[in-house]
Amino acid sequence: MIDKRVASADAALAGVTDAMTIMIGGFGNAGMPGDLIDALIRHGARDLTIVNNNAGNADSGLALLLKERRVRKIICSFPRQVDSWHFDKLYKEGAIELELVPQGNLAERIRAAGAGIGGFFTPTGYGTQLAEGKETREIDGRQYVFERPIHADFALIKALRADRWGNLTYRKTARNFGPIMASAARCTVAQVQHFEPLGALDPEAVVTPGIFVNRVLVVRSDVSTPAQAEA
Amino acid sequence: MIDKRVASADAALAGVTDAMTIMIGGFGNAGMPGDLIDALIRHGARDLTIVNNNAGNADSGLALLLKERRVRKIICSFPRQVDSWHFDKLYKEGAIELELVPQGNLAERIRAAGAGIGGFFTPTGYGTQLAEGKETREIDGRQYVFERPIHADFALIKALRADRWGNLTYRKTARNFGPIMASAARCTVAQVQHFEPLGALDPEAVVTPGIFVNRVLVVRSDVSTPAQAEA
Amino acid sequence: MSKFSRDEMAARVASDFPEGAYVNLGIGLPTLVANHIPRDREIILHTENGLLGMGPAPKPGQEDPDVINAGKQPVTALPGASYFHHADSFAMMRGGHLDFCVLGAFQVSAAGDLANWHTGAPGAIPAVGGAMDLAIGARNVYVMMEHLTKAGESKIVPKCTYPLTAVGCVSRIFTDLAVIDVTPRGLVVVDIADGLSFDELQQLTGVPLARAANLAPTTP
Amino acid sequence: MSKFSRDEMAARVASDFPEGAYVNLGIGLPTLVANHIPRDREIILHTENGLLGMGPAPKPGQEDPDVINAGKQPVTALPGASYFHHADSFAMMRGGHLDFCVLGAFQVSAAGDLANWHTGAPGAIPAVGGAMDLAIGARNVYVMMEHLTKAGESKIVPKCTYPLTAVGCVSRIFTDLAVIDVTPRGLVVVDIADGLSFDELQQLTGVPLARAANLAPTTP
Repeated sequence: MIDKRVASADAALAGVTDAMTIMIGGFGNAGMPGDLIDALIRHGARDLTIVNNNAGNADSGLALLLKERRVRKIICSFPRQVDSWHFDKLYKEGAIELELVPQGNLAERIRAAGAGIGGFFTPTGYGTQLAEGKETREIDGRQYVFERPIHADFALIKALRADRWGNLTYRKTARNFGPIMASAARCTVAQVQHFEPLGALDPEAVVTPGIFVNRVLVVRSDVSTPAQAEA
Repeated sequence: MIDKRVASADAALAGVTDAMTIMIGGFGNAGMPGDLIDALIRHGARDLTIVNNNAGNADSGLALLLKERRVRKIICSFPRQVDSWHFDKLYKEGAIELELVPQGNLAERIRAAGAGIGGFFTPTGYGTQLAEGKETREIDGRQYVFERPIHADFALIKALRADRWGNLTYRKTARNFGPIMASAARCTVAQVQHFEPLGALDPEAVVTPGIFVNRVLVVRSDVSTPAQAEA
Repeated sequence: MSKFSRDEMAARVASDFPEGAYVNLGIGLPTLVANHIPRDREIILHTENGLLGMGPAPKPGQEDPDVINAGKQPVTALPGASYFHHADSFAMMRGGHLDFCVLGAFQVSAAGDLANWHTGAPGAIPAVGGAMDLAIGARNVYVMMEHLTKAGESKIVPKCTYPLTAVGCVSRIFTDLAVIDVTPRGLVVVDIADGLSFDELQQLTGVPLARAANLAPTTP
Repeated sequence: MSKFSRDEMAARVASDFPEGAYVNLGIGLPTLVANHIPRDREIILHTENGLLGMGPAPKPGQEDPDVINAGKQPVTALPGASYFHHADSFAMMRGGHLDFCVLGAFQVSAAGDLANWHTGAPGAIPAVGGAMDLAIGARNVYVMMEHLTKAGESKIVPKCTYPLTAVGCVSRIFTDLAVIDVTPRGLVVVDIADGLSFDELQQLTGVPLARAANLAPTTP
């Protein structure tokens, strides 16, 4: 019987090795898979390439992974925040590589990887620093930039509910990068708050079909989403 | 107050003119917007380019539009069926142009139009007749074909429920091309079975946000989906 | 001369939105616009982190950490709202489905080029977020900004000296001194602060301006 | 010599699927495979018109016109199923997320080229559907077909003469006479019908074959 649950956050990361590309879901704290990031810090893998919208906040999660100097390169749209001091320090030291990608191109490149698209022409970024050195093309009178897919070895995401096939639903704007990252990685691990019997999720409302999910970690006491805020 | 409902199928097609490109949802009969197609037949527009997965079945809907010789060109993946006799006849007479597109490229080209993508490289069709004359490119050791978006003037689709903002949910595999066609047309008209008060649709389960829908036609007695089959 | 206040600028922007418009309000000054949408008009707000039908800030104590806007501030969802993932959200933007976006700016050029994401200062950490996607995506790109820098220089310039966000994307500029359309024939002033003359405005602005036909005569 | 029956072919295909495999069964002969999935294994079936977790045909009278497969036949949805739109469904295929697809064929070449969509006959109306997407998308592309045409010619050919569906995509061929792997070193026979010798199989096949190390010795 298929059951994608894993026993622990550490077991969820089996197979992670140095120098891998790892996608981490979330937009700020919404949708950030805190337990899986903590496990990644414990795991010890280094020389990682991380794909996330941001570059860590304050002194937890992704920011700590950066602080531990385990990240060689970060691919993101918005690293600079009031509380991104760990990234800021590494960046100013030249101790981390930054690939800055407009947020929509970041999302579309991740989606392209999951959808088997070899590359695409986007109008976003044309004529800007972020398109320097990239192929451009005029199509029907509009200028576009060629962008490539971003594949990952692992995707670590957070969802609200899962069943044993790995079908997922999300919670409000915490959905953000989860569904597309799930499709773009060789191994996708979802941290969820609720585990449901097979058939309990409405097939019309499943957001990420289980085909995109390899492992499910059930984390009932998720502090980042207070119980009273659940819907 | 926003209310995207229209009073009749004929009103739903206001603005349709000759020589337009019109997307019609459905995979066979599932998701086919029968009332809107009938209105298009009554409307009289001709020289149309139709985008649909098929090329009409038996003696109703799209098949009748073809029979009336109102379609100059059809863009589809699977025209030949046991009951596609109206298309077959026109095709053999040379009275209709066929652009045959692999089904996944058809879907992705429609999605690209809705997403503002200028074109993309797909592995599907490489090395086949259907890629003849098209640009190809090797990317990371794999061969791809360049495909362009398909935009439409109108999209006629069928959904299950709508609210006055035009938010839509679909019914089972009748979802098929509806959501992507809704995004790819200048004017999208959805034929639905149920009209719901604003807020009645679960925001987590809305499949097509109202931003993609211009007009809603409520058709309560939809014979193609018997009441006992509703979920 | 009486400059437009920030609230007056926001109200002027909001008055441009027709009933049923889909609008994205950028971070900073543009968020003020939400407070000025006419009560008799239904305007649907988009936030690029995956929500259409965004409502106002929640009451204190009612914040939900999973309902935030692009600035990561707590917001609410109205009846009729929908949630979607990032690729779908940016497809809405890039695909031209938003009627308006309102953005802040460092500079706008006479051709409508926008610079609003990066000062380009040595050592500054760049961050772009969704600015470039909004700038190329919305049908009407509105800019809200002070007319002049703190040093008194025009932020409307012949050519942007800051790094570009997008080329030729701005349709209308709302400043504390004027409302200016970007047109194929150049910049056209459609409104002007009370007590400021067209000539005075022109003197403060680094680019030639034209008068709109319906521009009210102002005190000299 | 006792040829593999259609059910035997289907059972042989199904026995290759490990627990938890995601599988798409093409129109025609491959649909038989669904009847032969071992009861102790959970296999999840995909149909490209937007359903993952497809179940068997409904009982007569229970058909739902909105629950159909790619061949437009009525099917059912199992507990755990999900529905999605066409772009998402073909992203699953193109993106390499399906473990197996099983397709019929007119011809397969020694290099694994597949021809299964069009005879190319003058006047024939072409129709491709999802065949090309399945052929390039699944991690393992299985072909089920008769070994020979009605005229007795090998359907395994040096080079396809029918229009191609995809280049070098086939991983394993199941015929009524043998099971053959497509490998970088050529075609390798892994199973053979009872009473048919390897040499006889080779004589019937238009392409050089090799024996797999574990190929059971057969009666001469």
